[in-house]
Amino acid sequence: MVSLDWYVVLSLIIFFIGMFGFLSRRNIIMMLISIELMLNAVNISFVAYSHYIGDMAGHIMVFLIIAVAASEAAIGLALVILMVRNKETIFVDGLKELKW
Amino acid sequence: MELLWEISIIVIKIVVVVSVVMFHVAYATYFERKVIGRMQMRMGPKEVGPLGILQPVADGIKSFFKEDIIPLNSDKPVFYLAPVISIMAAMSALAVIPFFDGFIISNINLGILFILAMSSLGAYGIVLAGWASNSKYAFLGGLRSAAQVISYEVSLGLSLVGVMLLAGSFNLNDIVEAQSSSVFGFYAIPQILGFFVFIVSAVAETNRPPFDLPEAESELVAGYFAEYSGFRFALFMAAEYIGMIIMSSLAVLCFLGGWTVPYYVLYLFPFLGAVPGVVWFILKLYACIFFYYWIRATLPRFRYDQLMALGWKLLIPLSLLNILITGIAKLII
Amino acid sequence: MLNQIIFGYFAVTMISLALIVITRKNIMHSIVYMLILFFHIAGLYLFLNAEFLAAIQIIVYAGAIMVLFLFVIMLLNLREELRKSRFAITWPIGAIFVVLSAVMIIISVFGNRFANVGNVKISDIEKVGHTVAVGKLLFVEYLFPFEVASLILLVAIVGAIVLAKKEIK
Amino acid sequence: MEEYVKIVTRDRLYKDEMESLMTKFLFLEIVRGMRLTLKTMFKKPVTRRYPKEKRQAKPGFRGLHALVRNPETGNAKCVGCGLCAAMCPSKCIYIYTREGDNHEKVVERYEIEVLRCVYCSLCVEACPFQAIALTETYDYAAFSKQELFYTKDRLLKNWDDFMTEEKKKRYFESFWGPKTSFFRENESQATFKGKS
Repeated sequence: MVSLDWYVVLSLIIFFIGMFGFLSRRNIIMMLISIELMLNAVNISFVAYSHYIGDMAGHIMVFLIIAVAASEAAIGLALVILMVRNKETIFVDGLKELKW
Repeated sequence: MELLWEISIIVIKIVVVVSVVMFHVAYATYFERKVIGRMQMRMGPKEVGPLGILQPVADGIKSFFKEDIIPLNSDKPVFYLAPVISIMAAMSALAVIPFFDGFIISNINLGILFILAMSSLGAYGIVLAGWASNSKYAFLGGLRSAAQVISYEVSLGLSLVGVMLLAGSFNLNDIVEAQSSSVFGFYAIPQILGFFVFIVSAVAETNRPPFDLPEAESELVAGYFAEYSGFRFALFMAAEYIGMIIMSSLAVLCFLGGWTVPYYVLYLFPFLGAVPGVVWFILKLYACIFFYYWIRATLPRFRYDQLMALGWKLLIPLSLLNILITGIAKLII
Repeated sequence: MLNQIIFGYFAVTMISLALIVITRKNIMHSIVYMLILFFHIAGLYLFLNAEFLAAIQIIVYAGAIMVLFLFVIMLLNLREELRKSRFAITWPIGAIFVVLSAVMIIISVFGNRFANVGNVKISDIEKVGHTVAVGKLLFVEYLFPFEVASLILLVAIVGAIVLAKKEIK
Repeated sequence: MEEYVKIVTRDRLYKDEMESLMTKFLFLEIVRGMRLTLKTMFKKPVTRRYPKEKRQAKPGFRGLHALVRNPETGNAKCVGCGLCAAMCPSKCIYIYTREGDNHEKVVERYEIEVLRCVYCSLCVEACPFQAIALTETYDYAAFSKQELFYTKDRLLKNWDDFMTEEKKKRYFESFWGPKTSFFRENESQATFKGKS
């Protein structure tokens, strides 16, 4: 039997990999992908906790998180399109001005 | 020991299903060429073997021995991977289809969801092929396919919700059982709206004419597989035909009663009860596949904006209406 | 023993896939690896008796969200990322921040263990099927969050259209 | 004009609003199309399977060349006047003559390069002796250029092979006989008209 701690550690590692990706990549689509990675890591820990504690609430949370992730991806990609249309780059370095 | 026995049974089932389906894929091409030929007052394949019956074998041998050309500036790993993703997504959906009573590779509770998931993965093969070929035609084909699959998956899934509501299960076996004990014997009559939406979206989902915009011959050469040749091209073709078989069997299982015959037909013609279930299944399957060819021979290709408008403005509202009606009816009865 | 081997395979593969995903120069490759990662996550859900979530994971994440990413990348058709460096110059600061928050979260997660244990047994879920169990809970106890989630999706649809639509002249 | 426009507009297709609406909602147009394709499926195909069943050429078809064999002498009718070669627009006829023992003209070689021929049949019209003909044969594809270079013997053989009695008669009576009576009456004399 695998203990719960292993699942939590796995989820944490993936979460921090995603976080590092979000903080250090400059490509905005890669940053969005890193966010998806982080959300997935959280999902893993939710499902693992739910399984070990014996409470279905975690599964519901995963369900809602997936819905939020879908809307986040839609809005994020719409913003990417807007950014490419205005700045013609997908690198966050391009967004230097505070106002335009 | 018992585990070994179970595993060997599953392996035997997989071998049987894959070989039978590949045989049917090969002869689905022959059937298509014959049917469309006759509809256009031609003859179709006739030279290889008696009545051209060996044509699929000749095609297979030809595509197997053709040169495998890889474009110079293509993204090679993705280029190699794309047809494999395509065929894998198509083939793995076969695992949950019950061909007759009790014959199913894996009887999981999420049969319909699994098939929907796999059919949506098929888009990856197409999109990645279009992107990796580094060619304008292939690229446009991939782009169109991505948009088309995203749009039509919604209505495909929603059209099946009515069936799920009536049967109360995702399991395809249970759905067939529920149908045979329902009033009409199959769900195509109470779910006529859902059936219509399902047919249209299934044709669009498998990129078949009149929704074959990703591979429109007259505008995009061959669309996403313009740069593929030889065996990889054959893999794409096989994936398309397996997708057709999957969608047809989903229609048969969810709307046409699977391997069962409605009880009133059996009451009228009792001798039909002696016909084994797999024969009914294959007959219904081929009727569906024939329908694919029939509309291919009849209808011209849709324009791209018409396709999107049909998906979002007609099919999705219709399927939502179907869910509403089914839910209310279920509540009342 | 078999459980541990399966978990070990999943853990090692998922971590290496996650590392590969965030270090690829080409976004397309990174998305392909992300797809494989999603499959592994779905496998892990199956391992944890959550079939419905595994199916949703593949349908929504792999089938819709990642295809949307692919679609946008192809729509923009940008090839400039291949010439630029992978990470921002400030990546060590990010790494330090990650390490600090890792320490903080690990202390808080492993320091306070949960007290209340739920009463749902795996055998109960297996008896009715995971879909039915989730559905009953979702539409009875968590109906309000479910409705809020649908509202969020509606807002996202409207917002995405408003943002990405070209102005009509 | 007004009437024409009215005919091609859509509302003439349906009797009233109701029928138009029904057509739209029940996809009657698509159903109609589907019925048509299903009907044609059971009709006889119009395909001719070419190498197996050959189509009879229409009378007057201009096909492979042949040199007419004189039934009395068993030799070619050609006297080597060179009119056909002179008239040929693609210059694909080569004629070589020499003086015979009795100071007559002997056609030594008569060759047609079939690949260059445009099948205008000016040679047939020019010939005062009806010595050259275009048969109704059309399938004589070959693998080399050499095979399509017809010498005198082969052209005579074409005559024997492809021009049977009845065909020969019909051919010359109805179609390719020289139209002027002048040539028909003076078989013994060849005159070069030149290009006019």
